[in-house]
Amino acid sequence: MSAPLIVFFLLAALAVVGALSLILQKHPIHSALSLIVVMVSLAGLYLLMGAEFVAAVQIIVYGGAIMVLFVFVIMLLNASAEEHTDFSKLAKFGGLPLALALTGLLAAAMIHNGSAVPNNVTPDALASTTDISMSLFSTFVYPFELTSFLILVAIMGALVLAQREKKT
Amino acid sequence: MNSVTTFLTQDGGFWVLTFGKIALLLFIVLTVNAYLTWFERKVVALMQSRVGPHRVGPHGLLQPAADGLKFLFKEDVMPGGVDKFVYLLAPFLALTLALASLAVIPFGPKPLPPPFTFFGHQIDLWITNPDIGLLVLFAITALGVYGVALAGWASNSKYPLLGGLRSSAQMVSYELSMTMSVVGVVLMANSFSLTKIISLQDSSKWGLLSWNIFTFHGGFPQVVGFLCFFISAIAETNRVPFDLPEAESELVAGFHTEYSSFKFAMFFIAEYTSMISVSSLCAILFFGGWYSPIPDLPWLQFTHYLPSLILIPFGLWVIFDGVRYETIFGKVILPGLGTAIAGVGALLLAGVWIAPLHEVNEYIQGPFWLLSKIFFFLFFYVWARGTLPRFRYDQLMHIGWKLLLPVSIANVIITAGCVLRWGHP
Amino acid sequence: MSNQPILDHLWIIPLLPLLGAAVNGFFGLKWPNKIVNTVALSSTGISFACALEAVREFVTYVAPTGQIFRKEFFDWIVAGNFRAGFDLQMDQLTVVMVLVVTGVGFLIHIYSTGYMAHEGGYYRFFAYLNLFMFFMLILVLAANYVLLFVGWEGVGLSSYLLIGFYFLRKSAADAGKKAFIVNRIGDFGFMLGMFLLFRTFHTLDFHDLFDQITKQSWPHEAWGAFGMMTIACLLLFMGACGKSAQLPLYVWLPDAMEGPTPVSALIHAATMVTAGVYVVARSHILFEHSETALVVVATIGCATALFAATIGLVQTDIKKVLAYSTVSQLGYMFLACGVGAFGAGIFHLMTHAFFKALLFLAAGSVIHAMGGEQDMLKMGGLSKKIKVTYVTMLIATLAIAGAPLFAGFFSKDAILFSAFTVGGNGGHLLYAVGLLTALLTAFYMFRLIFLTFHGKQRYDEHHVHVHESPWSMLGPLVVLAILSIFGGWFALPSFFGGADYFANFLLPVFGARGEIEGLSEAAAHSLEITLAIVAVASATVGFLVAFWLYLKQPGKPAELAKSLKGAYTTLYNKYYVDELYAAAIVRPLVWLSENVLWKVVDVEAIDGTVNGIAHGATAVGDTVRHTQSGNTRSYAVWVVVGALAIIFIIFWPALHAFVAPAQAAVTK
Amino acid sequence: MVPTQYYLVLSAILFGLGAVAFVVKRNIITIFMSIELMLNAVNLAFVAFSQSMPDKIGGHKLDGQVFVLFVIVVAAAEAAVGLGIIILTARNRRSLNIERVDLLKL
Repeated sequence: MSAPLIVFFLLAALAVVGALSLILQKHPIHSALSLIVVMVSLAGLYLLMGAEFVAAVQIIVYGGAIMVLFVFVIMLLNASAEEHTDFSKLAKFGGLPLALALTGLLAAAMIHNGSAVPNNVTPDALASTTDISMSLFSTFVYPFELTSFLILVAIMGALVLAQREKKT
Repeated sequence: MNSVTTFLTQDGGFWVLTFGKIALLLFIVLTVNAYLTWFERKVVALMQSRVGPHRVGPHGLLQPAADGLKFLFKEDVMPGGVDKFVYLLAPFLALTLALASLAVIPFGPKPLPPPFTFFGHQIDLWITNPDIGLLVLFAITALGVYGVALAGWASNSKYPLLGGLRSSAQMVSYELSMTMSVVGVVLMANSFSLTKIISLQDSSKWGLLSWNIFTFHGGFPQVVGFLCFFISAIAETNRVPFDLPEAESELVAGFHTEYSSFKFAMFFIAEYTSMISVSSLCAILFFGGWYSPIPDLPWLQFTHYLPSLILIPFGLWVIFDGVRYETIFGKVILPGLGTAIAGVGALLLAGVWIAPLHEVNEYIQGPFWLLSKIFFFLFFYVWARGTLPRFRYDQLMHIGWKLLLPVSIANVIITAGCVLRWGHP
Repeated sequence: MSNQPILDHLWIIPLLPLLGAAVNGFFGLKWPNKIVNTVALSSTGISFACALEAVREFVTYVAPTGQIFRKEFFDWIVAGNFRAGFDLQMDQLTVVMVLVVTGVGFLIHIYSTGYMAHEGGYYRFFAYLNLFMFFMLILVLAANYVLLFVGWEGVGLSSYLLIGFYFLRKSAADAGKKAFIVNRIGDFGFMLGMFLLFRTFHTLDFHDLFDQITKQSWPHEAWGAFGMMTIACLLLFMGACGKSAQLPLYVWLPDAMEGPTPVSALIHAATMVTAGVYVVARSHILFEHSETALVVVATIGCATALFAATIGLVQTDIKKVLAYSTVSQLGYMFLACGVGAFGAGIFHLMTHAFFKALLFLAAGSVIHAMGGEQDMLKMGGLSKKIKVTYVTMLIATLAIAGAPLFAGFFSKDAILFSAFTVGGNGGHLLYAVGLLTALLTAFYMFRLIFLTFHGKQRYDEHHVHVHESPWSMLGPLVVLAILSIFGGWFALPSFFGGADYFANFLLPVFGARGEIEGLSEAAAHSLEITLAIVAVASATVGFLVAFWLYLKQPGKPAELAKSLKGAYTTLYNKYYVDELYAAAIVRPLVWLSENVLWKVVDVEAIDGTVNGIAHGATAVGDTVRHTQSGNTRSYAVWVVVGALAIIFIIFWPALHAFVAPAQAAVTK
Repeated sequence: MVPTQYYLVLSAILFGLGAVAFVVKRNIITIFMSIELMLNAVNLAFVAFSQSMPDKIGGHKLDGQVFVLFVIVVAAAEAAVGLGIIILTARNRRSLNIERVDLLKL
């Protein structure tokens, strides 16, 4: 059991635990915190794989922006622990087993077929930020521009949604 | 092999060394924090023509210690109906992240010279130096929001909640302009590695003209970038004039209203630590890090003895100031301390004739300059606090979104153009 | 190829009018007449100029090589080995047609600006007119039958639109429908003809098709008196009959006079109706290879000529007269084609385009002067009032009547000559009928002139104050008048034993006509002259009769009508053809569609099916609706189910292989 | 060093847990978070693949990581709009329970 493997299992366990507690926690804030844990451990995994840039971005954007937004909204709405309703029979009886089946199925498929994926030729070498930016601005420049446009639209949409309707 | 796996393949010696370094740094930083409070109070007092702390110890030098003790022994009140876990988590988060940001800051160029090694590991003047140091810093800063926000929420009280809301909004918005404003530097250095960024500002030929803030070499002077960065950094650290999260007049004490004793102290330390890291970041990114402002020309060699020229008079002053006291301070401690300081200065000065001492003197140049720059910016912080009034919240948001962000983006564009034209070889 | 810019971009010529149509049609509504004029006129005028330039280039660079210009611009339909491209071609025949279409079209556009000035739907009119130009040009420029058919249908459409221009008037709308339907019958035949050709020769491209035929490399079933070839030709000719108003499909043309007069001039006299002749001439190679077809064409043409002429004798509506004369002139052209004198046919087509357009425009001017009055019996003595119109119309009449040295004279003479020289009793019979028709033509045309312009005026001064038309209308009249005088002089030299320029010009297309058997060159020449004299004589007779009847004894015609009432009424009611058709075809169709198609097929079958489906859908929806609980979580579950299904499908074999060892372990 | 397969399995599990949360949770915000969780799982798979796929010149095929960046950006935009919507819903319906927001039917 080599050191990276140990670290992997630690982080993986952390992530899974975080995901579980996201489900099990009753209060949205706790769920948010556990999700942050998942994200941070994923960032750790990226580092372990050598995707340093992605790891940093994961923390900065997901951890530092998106989840902050979530926490912010939770605070703003002063959300309390969720009430336990079951209006939908289907969701009550079918939901959990089906979703678990999905999980199992996916995992099984991955376990069985995952070995088919080639392990990398240069063992966990660094994915240099330069190369990423190169392909981002050459091969994927149009998607990149599109995403910028998407963000613009999203900002405007958020503004429109968030403003209180005029009292006139 | 990427950085993580390199870490993992290190032997025990490395770990011991690293943890040793961490402990040392922690000790230093905490002490500095403590005396930063003293310094701040003194300076502000000076500006407001007061005396400031002067009871506890000479010039109130023991005041920090007293405060520390007070924090320790105060009753630890936990308000009712709070979310315990989060309530406890918040200060830890804040402090941890603040301290963690120091881990990637390089304090000197060269590792300790050969005799000083640790089980064959050379001893660098930094804890770690990843290629994406800057990104790591920003990542940590980004997470720093949670400390404040969660504290505000967990206190289950309206003032903290409002404070938390404000500060999280403020931090998130200023993080943007902060990040944008350093992109110029990154472009010029073509790297996220702090050491790389510093080493490209080598001032041995042109002096301070080769610092990022002034240089035209392979880029564009980052004056605008620096201003944006510093302003948003102040806002990011919730300091005056952007200290709305803890605006006494409106929110009592903001997000840490409900925190008492040591948990409060944690926030306090976190704030001052982040001040330090921000100041060192300013020094590193824009002011040539550990490079002296003076070109390294033969007839300017004497500037290498600046440290001793500062230390000796300071030591003498301590002695003469100390002997005034009737207490044990006057008798023993202060004179001794002064002699020690002066002696160190003298030894360094002796390097002119004694080779090894000269080596030492050369070696401390880097740290000396870096630390003095950091000190300058810390002083700037205090200065700002002493002079500026607090912004209104809407003004704050306007500055962040409508002034700093566009300006820093413009800076990025211009710098990118210059780099493209005269870019790095 | 840089020395023939327009020819390389032949598409410009049809495209311009289309642009004009689009612009006017889409934006014209709000625009003042001036702008609409500018657009319409400039588009047509420029395209006319382009046509001239193209013709110049063609004559200078292409014609000498004996080739035809042909260019494929883009593929339109490509299916298997069938290709119908947007291919345009230009040969001598096209040259004539293009010049006639654009030239006359341009003149009539100018005329219309004056004539339609006070009508509503001004922009609409010009949009339609330009649209027509576009399709007509496509028709004459097309290099294969399919594209030609596009133009063919297109002109039909625009003619329908223009006939029904005053769609508020029921008669106009009906006339439009009638024209459309009758044309459809013809087009049906035309399409069948195309399909037959394609089935037989596996191509509809003029060049390839005619190539095969001239090389005699065609399948055996095409041979014979009633082989593929003949049938195909007859079917094509059926289309031609529809378009060019020949027996028995001529009925729509007279009614088409409901449209504005410029339309009658452009579409129903000069250009569109001659499309049939053009098609026959274009596919002359087919016809030349099938005697039967030729005979049919000749007979029908001849019959139509006489038939329409007789009807024209007694009509009183000025435009109706012209319409019937158009029909009969078209008959002439087909007669020419039928006797294999395609050149002559096209020649007559051209001259006819000139003077018939002139006649219509002049008539229009008259109507304009009379303030919308069309009945000749309510006119008379106008010659003083509207001189220019009178003179031009007189010229046109002379031309059509075949007065010597006028355009019509040469063409008609050429046709009669070739009809005569085709030999055999058939030939002489055709000739005789043609001659008679010429006489009748002269008669009714002069009848028209006298009734309209001479004698004492039979209208009320106080209601209608006659006035000459504006120059925007008279200008075209004059130009056309000049053309109808000199337009025929291409053939002048041949009349004096020289070379027939026109025939020679068309020679590469139609090839030399076979030597007339048993006749030397000189003999043929003298014969031609004699025939010409005879023709002129007959025309003179017609003129004199008209003169005597309508100027000397104005009372006579009425008595005559009384004396031979049967004949008169028959003619006046156009042989009751419309009534016949109505009884024989229209009513049964209506009955069928009402009682069978509508009440049974439509209501029972189709509606039943549709409603049934609708009811079914409703029923299903009612049951399924309950899954739409509006509860997002249940939707989420549905999503999960979908994901499960997909993964199952994708990874099934993998899963199987995955669970197999586990089962083995369990069983062990 | 860690086989790629492990990462894939982990991402599968995380994705599945995200789906579970999506179905089980009733608080709109939490459901939204579970979506983010699924996105993260996918990102993990992306990075794992990109780090294990060799390209022509010995390095990695970085497309996967670029995709991750895109996913993150889209997630950010989505969060901005989605949370706006959530705020509105909470304002109008006085509840964050998704089962009380059931206008999504005939």
